[in-house]
Amino acid sequence: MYKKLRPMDLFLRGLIWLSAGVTILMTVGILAYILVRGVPSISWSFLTTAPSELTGTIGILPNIINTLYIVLITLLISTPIGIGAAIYLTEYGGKSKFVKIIEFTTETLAGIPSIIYGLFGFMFFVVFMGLQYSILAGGLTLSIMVLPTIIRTTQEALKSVNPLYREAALGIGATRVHMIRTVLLPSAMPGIITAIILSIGRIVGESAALIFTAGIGVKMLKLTPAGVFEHLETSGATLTVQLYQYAMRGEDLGVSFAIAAVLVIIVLLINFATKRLARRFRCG
Amino acid sequence: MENIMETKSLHLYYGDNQALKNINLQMRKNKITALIGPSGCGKSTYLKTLNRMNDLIEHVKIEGQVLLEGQDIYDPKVDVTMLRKRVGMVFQKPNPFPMSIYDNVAYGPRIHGIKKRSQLDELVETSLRGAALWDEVKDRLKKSAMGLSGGQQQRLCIARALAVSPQVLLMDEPTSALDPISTMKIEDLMVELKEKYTVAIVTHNMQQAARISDYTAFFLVGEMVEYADTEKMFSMPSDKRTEDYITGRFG
Amino acid sequence: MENIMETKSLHLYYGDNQALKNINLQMRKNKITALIGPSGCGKSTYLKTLNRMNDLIEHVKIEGQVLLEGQDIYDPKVDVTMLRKRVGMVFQKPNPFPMSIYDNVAYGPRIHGIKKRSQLDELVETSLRGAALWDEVKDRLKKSAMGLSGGQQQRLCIARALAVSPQVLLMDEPTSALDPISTMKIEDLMVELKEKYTVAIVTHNMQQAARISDYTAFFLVGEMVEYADTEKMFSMPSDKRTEDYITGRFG
Amino acid sequence: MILELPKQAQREEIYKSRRNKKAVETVFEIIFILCALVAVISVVIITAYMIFSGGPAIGKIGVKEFLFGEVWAPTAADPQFGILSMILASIYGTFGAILLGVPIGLLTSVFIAEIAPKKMRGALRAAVELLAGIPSVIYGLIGMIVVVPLVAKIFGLALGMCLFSAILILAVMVLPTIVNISETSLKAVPRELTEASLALGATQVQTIFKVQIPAARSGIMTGVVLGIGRAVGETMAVIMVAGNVVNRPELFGSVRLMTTGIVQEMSYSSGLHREALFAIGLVLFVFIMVLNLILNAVLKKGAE
Amino acid sequence: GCASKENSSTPSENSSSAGSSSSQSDAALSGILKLSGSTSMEKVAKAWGEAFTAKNPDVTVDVQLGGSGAAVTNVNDGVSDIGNLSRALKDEEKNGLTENTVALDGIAVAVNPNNGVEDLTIDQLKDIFLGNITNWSELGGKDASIVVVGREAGSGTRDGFEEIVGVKDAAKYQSELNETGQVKNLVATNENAIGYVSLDYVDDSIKALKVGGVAPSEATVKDGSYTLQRPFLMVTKGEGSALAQAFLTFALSDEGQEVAKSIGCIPVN
Ligand SMILES: Nc1ncnc2c1ncn2[C@@H]1O[C@H](COP(=O)(O)OP(=O)(O)OP(=O)(O)O)[C@@H](O)[C@H]1O
Ligand SMILES: Nc1ncnc2c1ncn2[C@@H]1O[C@H](COP(=O)(O)OP(=O)(O)OP(=O)(O)O)[C@@H](O)[C@H]1O
Ligand SMILES: [Mg+2]
Ligand SMILES: [Mg+2]
Ligand SMILES: O=P([O-])([O-])[O-]
Repeated sequence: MYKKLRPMDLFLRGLIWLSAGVTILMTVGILAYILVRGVPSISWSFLTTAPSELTGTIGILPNIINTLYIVLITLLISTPIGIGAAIYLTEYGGKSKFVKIIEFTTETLAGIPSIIYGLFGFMFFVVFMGLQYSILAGGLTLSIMVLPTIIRTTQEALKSVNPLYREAALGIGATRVHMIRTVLLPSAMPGIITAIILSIGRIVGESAALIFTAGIGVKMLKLTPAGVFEHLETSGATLTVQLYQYAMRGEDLGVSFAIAAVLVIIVLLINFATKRLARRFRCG
Repeated sequence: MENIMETKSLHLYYGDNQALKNINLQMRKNKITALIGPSGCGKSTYLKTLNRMNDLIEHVKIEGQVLLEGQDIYDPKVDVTMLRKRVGMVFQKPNPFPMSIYDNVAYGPRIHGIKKRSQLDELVETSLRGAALWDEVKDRLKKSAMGLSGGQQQRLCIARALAVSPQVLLMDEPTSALDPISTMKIEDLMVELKEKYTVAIVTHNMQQAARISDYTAFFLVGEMVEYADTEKMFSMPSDKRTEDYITGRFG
Repeated sequence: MENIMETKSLHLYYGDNQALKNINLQMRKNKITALIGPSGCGKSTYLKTLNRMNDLIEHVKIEGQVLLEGQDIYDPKVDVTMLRKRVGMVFQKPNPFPMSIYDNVAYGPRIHGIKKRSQLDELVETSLRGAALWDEVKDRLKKSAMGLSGGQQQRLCIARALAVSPQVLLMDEPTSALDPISTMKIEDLMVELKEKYTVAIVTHNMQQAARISDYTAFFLVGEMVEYADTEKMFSMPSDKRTEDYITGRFG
Repeated sequence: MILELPKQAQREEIYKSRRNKKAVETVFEIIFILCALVAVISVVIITAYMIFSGGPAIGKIGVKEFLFGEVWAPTAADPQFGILSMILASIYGTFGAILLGVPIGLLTSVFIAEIAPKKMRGALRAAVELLAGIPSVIYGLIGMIVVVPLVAKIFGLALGMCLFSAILILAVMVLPTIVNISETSLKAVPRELTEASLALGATQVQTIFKVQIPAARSGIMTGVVLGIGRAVGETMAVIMVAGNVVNRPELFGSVRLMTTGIVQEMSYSSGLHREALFAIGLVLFVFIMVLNLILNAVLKKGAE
Repeated sequence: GCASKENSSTPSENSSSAGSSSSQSDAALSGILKLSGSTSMEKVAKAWGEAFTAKNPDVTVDVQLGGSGAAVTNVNDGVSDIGNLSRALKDEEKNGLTENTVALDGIAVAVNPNNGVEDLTIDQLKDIFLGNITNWSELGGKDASIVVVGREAGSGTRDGFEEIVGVKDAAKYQSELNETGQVKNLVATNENAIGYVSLDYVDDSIKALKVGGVAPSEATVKDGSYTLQRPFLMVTKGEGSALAQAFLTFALSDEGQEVAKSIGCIPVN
């Protein structure tokens, strides 16, 4: 009954540790490399100016603004639609054929590579709708792209709302819409916010779909009422797209790494936020 | 004796599967009717047909009549939300909403159009008193209902149901999740409630049925085998199967 | 009478919560020992200490001794897998692996190094016969075990446990998920098994304990209140609490 | 105790249906349906666009010439549009990434789900999620600056931009998908199975490889299929490390995948050339759809 | 010359010739002007954009890339107002487009600064890009295989280079890149690479070879002795919008040409 050595066990255990080690070292390595090379190049003027050919300076403020713009447009469009669709799927659809079709198409949308969204967005929004390379075209394209994320995450959140709440509300005589508004959505809110944050992550990280739709402009936002809207019509590189531009040209790798560091920090924040929410979700 | 609810040759099918077979039952006003029977016999299903909670389930087919004070509740003209206001339900597992105690109780009245604060306050108090919970929670009405104990939550659910002043209160194993002390409190409560309400309760606990109910219906695989005065049912059941079940020979 | 397992002043804590208090119990060889008691009293916990399945749970602290044929199984030098081979376990819910019937039964022997086909074939057959399942499944050994009925699955789990030829077989409410006919088959089986094995069974069903066990231990909130010959326990329990429990006055 | 309830809350006729309440219900249901329809319409429009803008080109070029032609010379005087090399490069790249990523990913997920000390698991999961969240362009950047020169040095290549570099980058990128999904499905393996195995005297490692991984099979397959999807569709990271010349794929040669082929020439192409690029998109699209169907089949099988 | 910012400070005395609209309407100009196309022209286009916006604060000049081929497509599709080409229009492209030559440019043959080779003939270039010469030692360099990099198929630089060197559609590249800057980057970081970039991108990180003994510079491009050269074009659909016309007028004005020169381009005369 006493302990003995099992070589096969040890070997497999070793493989598992090795794989995990590779994954961890890689993650830490990538992170450290980017931060070490990037953070020193981040300066106040780097974050708060626009690049200029005339003076030869580089700044990423327009990219930050463009990123915010695209995040905002995308969410403004896709969040209400996504939540509405999720509500339909979980609360109204039942198991009908229509629901199956929608779920299948949502899966499909989720699986389409972003380059295809880029192609489609270019043909449909840029050329066909005449939006040209513009932040608006980029936002519209991404709205379709993040739709499945929002639908699915919201659906999960709605499904995980205690089914007893539904019965309880209906059992008292609440209408379905009332039940959704007063019980379902508040309970699902952390999940919905998670969906939104996940989408932000996706938008911030996107490049292929944006290069052909939102383009690579680096124009400063004009702080006039008209300018705020005009900005939608100009092309605009998000941070990620700009990173791609600089990296490919290799003119100043410090700039590429600085943007990469900014992006990594954003991703860290996003992950942190989702974690926090998920925790609240579980307790609530 | 007055009947408040009545089912006439009720058949219910989940898809192809018949869950209720020809149920004829008259529920007496201001009495407690207990539904007993082994698991899966259709007790919950029957209860749900009484306030149309089955409407939420797909592929349910219902035949026969369910009358509330003589009106057929499955009449297409019936407003389901009004029906459910009149026939309230308390579920097996306490299911308070994740909001404050006050809002839980006020939820129903608000739905049904009561907006005035003073009126709501009053309703919340009377309902909580009615559910024998007022003293325990009166100082924490604004606190989340999720912080209550299981027994308190269940009484809160009862208060919530009372707040819309139903005529009939359906309770599906309301004490199965509770400890003995909470159970006792809720049993006492039911007995009090019957002065103003009619109560139907599903229970697995024979002693409970015997203790609190006036009438008992025994269900078996979708059929109602016997329906009688509780005392009679437990002392001399007329059906062999009832006897077997009550004496614990199966189930 | 020979004791095969023995616990001496066993205390078990889940974190700060003491689940077992000073349990002293001698399990007789080739007998069936039943563990009864209300929910949460520590029956399952006790059973799991006997083959160290509690090791999987965090924050468990164990004091006292558990001896298997005189050896302390909590000795750090003990190889847990060998211990579990000697002290097998059958769980409340049938839990066959999602593989063929044959592979389920052959799982244990293969793990313990038996590779020869003929030997495995023989082991599978004897184990399935031992679990009174052979005739029902002999033509579908290669079919998935998931296609068996609940009762068959439970017997398969017993066969799977028998295939590693344990000395002691622990069963935690093995029939609670089963219909009466399957239950009867498994009860018969246990009685047969005790000729070759020592069996400990947790059950909620007093009748079952009375029917099949030789000795009965009654647990209450972590304590072993009474341990005696089954016949004696059910006819004249020496402790008031045992009597109350057996006669259904609480629980 | 007597309940005193306000008069307003007294009996009401159950027939008295409030019409506006019904109307509100209906209006909202319609709004929700419309929202749900957006997803369907998007897929329909995208599919239609892909087919209408890519289909004709395949017709003009000829299915065989297009899919199996090896010469891609879109702007030559006598243009040729054969994408076999790109298809093969995509397949090899994906296959390589899966070959590297799956074992490492699966074992890492085993580590996180079963082996790692409880306190470490949270950190590990966070690390993997971070890996999943890093924009692909950053992988491309790391690939360009670190991997490509390293590959060139180790294998003595003149130029490190090659299929192998692309595979390495893609493997890292599919890793989090595989780890996450495998870990979830490993955790979802019923505890009873694990207990059953341990109770029979199996060691933890035996239990992992003989019971838990097989039981989590369909989830792991899902991870692999999704990983394939990610690898096939990845563009920007690949374009930064693969060299992008249309060559018959060799491990250490410059290659152009389908995705990068589109990006490379999309913005300036016109006429048949542009249609041909859409046709590549269409091929990719069909590829993904087929994957999706496979995924659904896997999931359905898992559900049984 | 056009080689770098430092040595191109002589003020230009050229006057604009193509534009005709007057500058008094500048004050009224507003809106977004969209440019796209040549990556070689990115710097000059953006520089003009900045200078133009400085004069007309309500105008946004939005410069996209894509390569010279994209310029024609985008202008025809209405995606851009002005297309930038680093080559002449082909006959089939001329339909309905108005072209303006806004600057001249040399195509520099770029190698790594550590490369010992200084001078190549057009024939040697041809052999290199056709894959007939594959080792630097054949050209007097060290023994290392040549890494040939080029641009994608719609590039004006590639078009011009392949045309002049005579390797049209026959060049064998080891890497095809999308932008001038990418080629420069690769050559700057790979000791054995050879590629071609717009002259105004040449700086210390790469070395521009002499071609047939002539070093590329403003003077040699202007007098035609450096043969690897091409025009920078801006095209509009028809006449182009008023805004586009005003922009082109500005680009061709003395001020505009001065801007071009300041970032390393060769003004048109
Ligand atoms: N939503 C449903 N769809 C299909 N069949 C159902 C559904 N709900 C219940 N059933 C079936 O109808 C029968 C009666 O179920 P019901 O829930 O009424 O039993 P019950 O008497 O309440 O049992 P328990 O005591 O276990 O709660 C059972 O066979 C059950 O499987
Ligand atoms: N993993 C655990 N962590 C903490 N406490 C536990 C754990 N498992 C059981 N307990 C607690 O230990 C006590 C005994 O539990 P145990 O499962 O042994 O009861 P039982 O007699 O088997 O009850 P039942 O008849 O309901 O199965 C209970 O209070 C239970 O809540
Ligand atoms: Mg029930
Ligand atoms: Mg137990
Ligand atoms: O980008 P190009 O100037 O080479 O067309």
